[in-house]
Amino acid sequence: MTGAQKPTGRIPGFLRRREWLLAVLIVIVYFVFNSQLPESYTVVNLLNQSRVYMVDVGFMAVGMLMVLILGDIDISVASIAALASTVMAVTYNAGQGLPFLVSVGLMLLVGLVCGLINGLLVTRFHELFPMIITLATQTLYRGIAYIILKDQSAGSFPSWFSKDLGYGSVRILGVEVPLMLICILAVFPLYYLWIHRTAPGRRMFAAGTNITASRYSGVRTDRLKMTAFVFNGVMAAVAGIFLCSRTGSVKYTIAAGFEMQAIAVAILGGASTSGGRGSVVGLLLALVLMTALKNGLMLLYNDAFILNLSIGLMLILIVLVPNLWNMYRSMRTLRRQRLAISKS
Amino acid sequence: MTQQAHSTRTLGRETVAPVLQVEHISKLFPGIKALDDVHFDLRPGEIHALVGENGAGKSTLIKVLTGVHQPDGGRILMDGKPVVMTDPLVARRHGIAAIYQHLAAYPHLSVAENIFMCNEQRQGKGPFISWRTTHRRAEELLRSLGSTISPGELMGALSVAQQQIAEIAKALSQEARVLIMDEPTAALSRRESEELYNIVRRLRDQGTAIILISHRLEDTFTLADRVSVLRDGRSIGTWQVEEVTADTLVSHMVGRSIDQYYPNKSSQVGEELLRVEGLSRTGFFGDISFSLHAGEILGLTGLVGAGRTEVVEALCGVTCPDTGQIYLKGHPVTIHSPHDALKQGISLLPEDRQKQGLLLPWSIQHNITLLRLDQHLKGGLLSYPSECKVGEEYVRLLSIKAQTPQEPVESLSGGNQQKVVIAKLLTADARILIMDEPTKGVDVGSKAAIYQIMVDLAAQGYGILMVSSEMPEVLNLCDRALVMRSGRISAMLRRQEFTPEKLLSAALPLSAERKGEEVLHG
Amino acid sequence: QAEDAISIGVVYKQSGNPFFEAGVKGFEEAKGELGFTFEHNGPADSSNEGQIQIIEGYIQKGVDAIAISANDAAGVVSVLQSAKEKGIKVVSWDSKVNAEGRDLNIDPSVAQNIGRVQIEEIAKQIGGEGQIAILSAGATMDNQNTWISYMKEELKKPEYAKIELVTTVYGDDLTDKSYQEMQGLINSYPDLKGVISPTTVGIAAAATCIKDNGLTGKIKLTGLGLPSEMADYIKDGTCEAMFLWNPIDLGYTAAYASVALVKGTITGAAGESFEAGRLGKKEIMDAGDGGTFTLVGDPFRFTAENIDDWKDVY
Amino acid sequence: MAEKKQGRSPMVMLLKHREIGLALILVALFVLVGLRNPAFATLSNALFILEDTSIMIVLAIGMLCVLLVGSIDISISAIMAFSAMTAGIVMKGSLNQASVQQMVDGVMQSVTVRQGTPLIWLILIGIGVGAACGLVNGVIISYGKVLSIVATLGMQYIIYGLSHVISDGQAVYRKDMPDAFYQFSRTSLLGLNAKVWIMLAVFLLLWVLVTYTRPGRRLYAVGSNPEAAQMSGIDARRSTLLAHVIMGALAGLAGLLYASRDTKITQDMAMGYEMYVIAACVIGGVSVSGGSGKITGVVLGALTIGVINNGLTMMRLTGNSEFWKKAIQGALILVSVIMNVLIQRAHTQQILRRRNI
Ligand SMILES: Nc1ncnc2c1ncn2[C@@H]1O[C@H](COP(=O)(O)OP(=O)(O)OP(=O)(O)O)[C@@H](O)[C@H]1O
Ligand SMILES: Nc1ncnc2c1ncn2[C@@H]1O[C@H](COP(=O)(O)OP(=O)(O)OP(=O)(O)O)[C@@H](O)[C@H]1O
Ligand SMILES: [Mg+2]
Ligand SMILES: [Mg+2]
Repeated sequence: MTGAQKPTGRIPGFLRRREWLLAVLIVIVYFVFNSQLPESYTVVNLLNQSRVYMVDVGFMAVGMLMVLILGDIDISVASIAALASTVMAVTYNAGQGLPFLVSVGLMLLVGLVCGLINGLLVTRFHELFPMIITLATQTLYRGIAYIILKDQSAGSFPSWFSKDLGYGSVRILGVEVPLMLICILAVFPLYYLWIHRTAPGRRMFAAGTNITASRYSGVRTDRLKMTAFVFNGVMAAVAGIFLCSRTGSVKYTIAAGFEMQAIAVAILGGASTSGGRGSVVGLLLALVLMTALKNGLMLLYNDAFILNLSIGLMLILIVLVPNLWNMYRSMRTLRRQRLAISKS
Repeated sequence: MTQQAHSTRTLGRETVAPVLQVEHISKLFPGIKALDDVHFDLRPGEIHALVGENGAGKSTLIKVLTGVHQPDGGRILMDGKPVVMTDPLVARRHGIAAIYQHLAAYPHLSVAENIFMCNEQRQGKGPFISWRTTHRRAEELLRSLGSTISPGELMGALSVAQQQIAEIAKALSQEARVLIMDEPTAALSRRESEELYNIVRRLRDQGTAIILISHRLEDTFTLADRVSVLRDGRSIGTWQVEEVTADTLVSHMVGRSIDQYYPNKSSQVGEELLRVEGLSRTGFFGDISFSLHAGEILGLTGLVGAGRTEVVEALCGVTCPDTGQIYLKGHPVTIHSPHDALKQGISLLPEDRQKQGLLLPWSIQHNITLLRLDQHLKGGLLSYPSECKVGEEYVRLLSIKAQTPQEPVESLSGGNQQKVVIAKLLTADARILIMDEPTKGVDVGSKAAIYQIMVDLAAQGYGILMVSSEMPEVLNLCDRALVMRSGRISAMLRRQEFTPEKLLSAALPLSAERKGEEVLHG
Repeated sequence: QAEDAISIGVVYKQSGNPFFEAGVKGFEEAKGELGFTFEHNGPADSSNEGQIQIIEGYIQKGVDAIAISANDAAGVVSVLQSAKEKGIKVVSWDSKVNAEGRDLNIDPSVAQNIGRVQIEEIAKQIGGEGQIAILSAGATMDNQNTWISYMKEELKKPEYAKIELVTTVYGDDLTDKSYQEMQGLINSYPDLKGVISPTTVGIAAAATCIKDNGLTGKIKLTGLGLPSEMADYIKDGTCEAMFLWNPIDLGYTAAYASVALVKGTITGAAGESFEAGRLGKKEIMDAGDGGTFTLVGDPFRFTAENIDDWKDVY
Repeated sequence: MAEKKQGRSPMVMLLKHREIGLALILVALFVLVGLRNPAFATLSNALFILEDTSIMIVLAIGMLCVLLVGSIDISISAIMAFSAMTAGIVMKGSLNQASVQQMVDGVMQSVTVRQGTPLIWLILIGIGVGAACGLVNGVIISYGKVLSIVATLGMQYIIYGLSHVISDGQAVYRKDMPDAFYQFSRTSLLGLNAKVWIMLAVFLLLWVLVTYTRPGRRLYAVGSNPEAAQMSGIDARRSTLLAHVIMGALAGLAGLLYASRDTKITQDMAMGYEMYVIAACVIGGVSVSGGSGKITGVVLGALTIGVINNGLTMMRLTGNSEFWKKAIQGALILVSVIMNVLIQRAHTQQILRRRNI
């Protein structure tokens, strides 16, 4: 649908990049809610709430970003998280089974294997779209979790896991920062370097932009896809770890619907479902924005549907408004040039 | 416009009013003036060639004429009356049909439907499309072009050249008063070109006015009545074809003269680099055997759809051959992917630059460096300055017409895009270069530059396999030429045996050989 | 603490579910009598994670008590424990939270009774013999499974020897899936006499399906249903009688219990009791799972005679 | 190569039209489940499946249009809920938001008398609201140049939110529905249910549209190569808009059928349905990147999903465990799409071999 004449005129100044736009929005959202709720909506409270909104969906979005950059999509992540969590809970079996860390290792392995299966299907059947493949594996993986766990919930994790990791925090400069938040923040610098500064990262963007041309240029596209799907599976399992530590128990329905949240965050952060675009910094900022917005709405309106409605609006507007602005700009530039011609 | 443009040849056409006139046309793209006060006129029953360097603005002018782009100044007149081409359908209603430089095909639809898209064959006056009529008329059109393509075939299943033929059929189907062809022969071999020439001449004699854009000077000289030159978006002049020679035309286009078009190839043919034995792939080609030596330029020619592209793609690991063996310097190798091929020292310049060669939204320099990112690592991380340096270097070396190397390639003209692909290929540092139609859509000046590069590389001991449909290219550049006919090698000729007739007769299908001979001499 | 300064955060399974809208009416009623403030919310997708978000929001706001109908009895324990550490009282109502996460559970009715009355009803309707089936909600729902196990228990009694429970199917509390399952039952068991559906979504779908197949009166139906949804089917005889406790009373009791806990009149230990307004005194008993509970009342039987009184209430 | 017309052997026919392959998969599924449970492979059950699937077929046909232009719509379940809810509010005669109430009062007065609202009004309202939602989707996607997944994901949240706002969380039940609306999905004609007739009408209409009319063929053109479409003067934006409006209108219609069948309208009705519809299209051979897909394929794809769902219901009744169902469903969808690919590949191979090179 992108016409042949792509306007190259852009938003002026610092709002041009999605990252800056997000940063400005975060500040606006913060001050708006803070003025409404000066007591409960504070930086300290927000930091604390980041556990709820930023960590598990965040890890999924980290994995999803890579898949999106490659121009694919994976809607089975939440099911992978569920299956991995199930396997962990069942093998640990409230302390009766394997040692806890072994179970967690197994969990990561399950994430890896699920990702591998997705990757294999996607690379072996180029005719099929990842969306449809992962739609099927989504049902399949969660179905397996259902077979294993049936109607039970499993849990009773060691207390360091559900108390210290799930709800614990570290004092940094006099502020309580949740342990989980530190974990996910630690991932971002490395991820930034990988995606934006290394050769494989560059090739991922290439493959997402034009897979045929990239292949002709010696990019091993199948291998990249494989990497992305496996990484995504492992990240889903990691998200599962943090989610389990918060809920303290696992049911087969755990994390249902998280895939769409992860996709939404990645898109908000500048990724595109058509591939070749995405930003790690943008992703981080989008996570922060989501946290600030969702928490504020939750406190102010306390209504699930209003919350979703606002997220939906935000998602569309953040893409739509710059587009409209661009169109307006390039129209105006051309009109000015035309005017100059007709005068001369 | 020079006054002499209006002086005329004997037919008395000067009294004929032009069908189409373009006055003071300007077109801006953000940051660039693609057309600047251009004048142009077209009379009924003439073939008017439009020539110029890559990026001169030819395609842009065409798009302005057909309403794809809106001009920023000036006006268009048809039959002396000003018209506004608000969109391509308006242009079509005025009787203008066009074949664009970059394929405008619908790969998922049948050939017949492609031909009649927006010109649907309906049942009587009703709103419903009649598929029977559509297919029948498509078949007639294709046969008149000497093509055997079945109208029911999916467009996407055809090769680039076959699609080009379908595009031509599409333009012809509109029975337009003005027919515009932007590089119609770029992907065609001699034989298809001849068929096209015949049809174009017939249309001209029926009174159709034709604009022809081609980087093959021979097209201009064999077909055109008049020729107009564009340079940097400005009209340079219009001449009767008899009034100009190739050299003067080139100097009008480039602004300087080019003394040597085909460089002298003096390098010695050395050791064997590549040998192929019994390569075949079901349905595409069979039993292909040949060898390529250091310092050699080996031509691979044949008719459209003969399978040349398929062969080179199999060599480069894009597709997998079913049987056969490839030897590099005598050692058997297996190549599963283009990555393997590059590792083994084989690099490919693909046929379709837009789909296979370029990342259109990316900058020139990032396109060029993609092949060898490892050369731009500093401490494991990519170094931007290093990429810039290489970008600038190649923009200069190949005189790519761009403001900066950071410009996205999608805003470059067709020929300049081709140069970016070539630049990328040159970074590969592979001993074996396979080039599929390397000069497709490239202007004369740059063509000469590309030939020079090829010859220089050969002199440095590279082996070059060049797929080409342009006879002169093969005749003047190659040490040896392979000719393919429906998936098999039909002849291997040495330089001293080269004649156009031999090449053509090896390429033509056995039954059609006689007919082809007539075309050539008729 | 003054009653008008007490704030309660109400959490239910799903936003927009009429059953819980009715429950909220109970809180409204109690609020009118006691003067506390409350907020209510449930996730859009009936998920455990959504409930956690809501609870975290309440903790952040500093409510005094949380009254929750949990989607996953174990899944909210951790977060509720962290709430309790901050001095927030936790009452679970309708669907319990595991003992470690709550101070008190408000049970609509004794599970055993819920199971028993439905078997008694269906036995009466089909004349004491023939095939019956159960159309449940999710196979994972604690309360559903408890009731079903008590039903099976009940069926072992000699007076039900001629009744055969052929299968239990699950409609996941989705109307169309429940409908398909019901259609499957009809197609697969031509001799089916009766269906029990202990879920409001399931029983409505089953009624629709039975009526669509023209089997009204041929396949008997009972279970737990909302009067507003089932009024027409009860009147036309598709479902002669069904049961449900009163969600308004449930919310009402939960509100009184929360306030009592916050004020410290009770601690939630077995043997204590509190006043629950118009419902009188409520005893706190040991629930056998390590926690305590109190009962609201037995399920109410809705028939063609009384349905008009209730169909506009909830 | 063209010396001989392609032979018309049954094998070639089969491979040429992938729908036939799909039909075979369908029959195989039918027989397999039928062996386990004879009650499955009966005419009445087949009719039930057809009836039960017809809503999905209506949606899948709409989705075909959207996928053809290279777009996608994952807000359809929200549109279904919203348009049904709007119609429901008209039936009930009560809008729960006082502010909106005043705005709509005028309209309501003309169409509402509780049980008295004529069915045709309700249908028009449902389809109209659906089409309006589709229009908004289409405008955002084609004129705002927002990727369709992003736009419709956002719209999904928004529209569900709106149906919450207008209903204030209250559901609409049988007691609020006029009898005509209740009968809307239940009447039979010539032994076929009204839903099936409506589905057949939609099928016929859209079949003519996409095979025999210019706006219909342009959907293919735009999806196949948007740049080329623009160059030949097709307004890609208008085609995209058309596809989304069709999708919206059909989702509105489907929402009403769904509501009438379930005799209940909730704000979150049909959540998650869109994925099955997309799966039905893909199984039916529609390309998610646009430009290719046949309406017959889509119908068969939806039927395949219907048979899988119904088959699983019937399978379990003869002893399978409930817990296996979900996994089997996922696996079967996977197997169906992969089978389709393999058949397609075999077809290509066959054609290549016939070239004799
Ligand atoms: N859509 C566009 N946006 C921006 N610049 C453009 C666009 N299309 C063309 N240009 C620029 O306009 C100039 C003229 O391009 P045009 O395609 O008309 O050249 P051309 O004469 O057809 O060249 P060639 O022989 O290589 O096809 C070039 O400098 C090109 O970069
Ligand atoms: N015998 C045949 N029958 C039908 N189609 C054929 C046949 N041979 C080749 N083709 C088609 O032509 C294409 C092979 O042509 P290919 O592009 O390899 O040839 P080429 O000599 O490079 O021609 P071009 O000049 O078109 O690039 C294939 O994609 C195939 O679809
Ligand atoms: Mg051009
Ligand atoms: Mg070729």
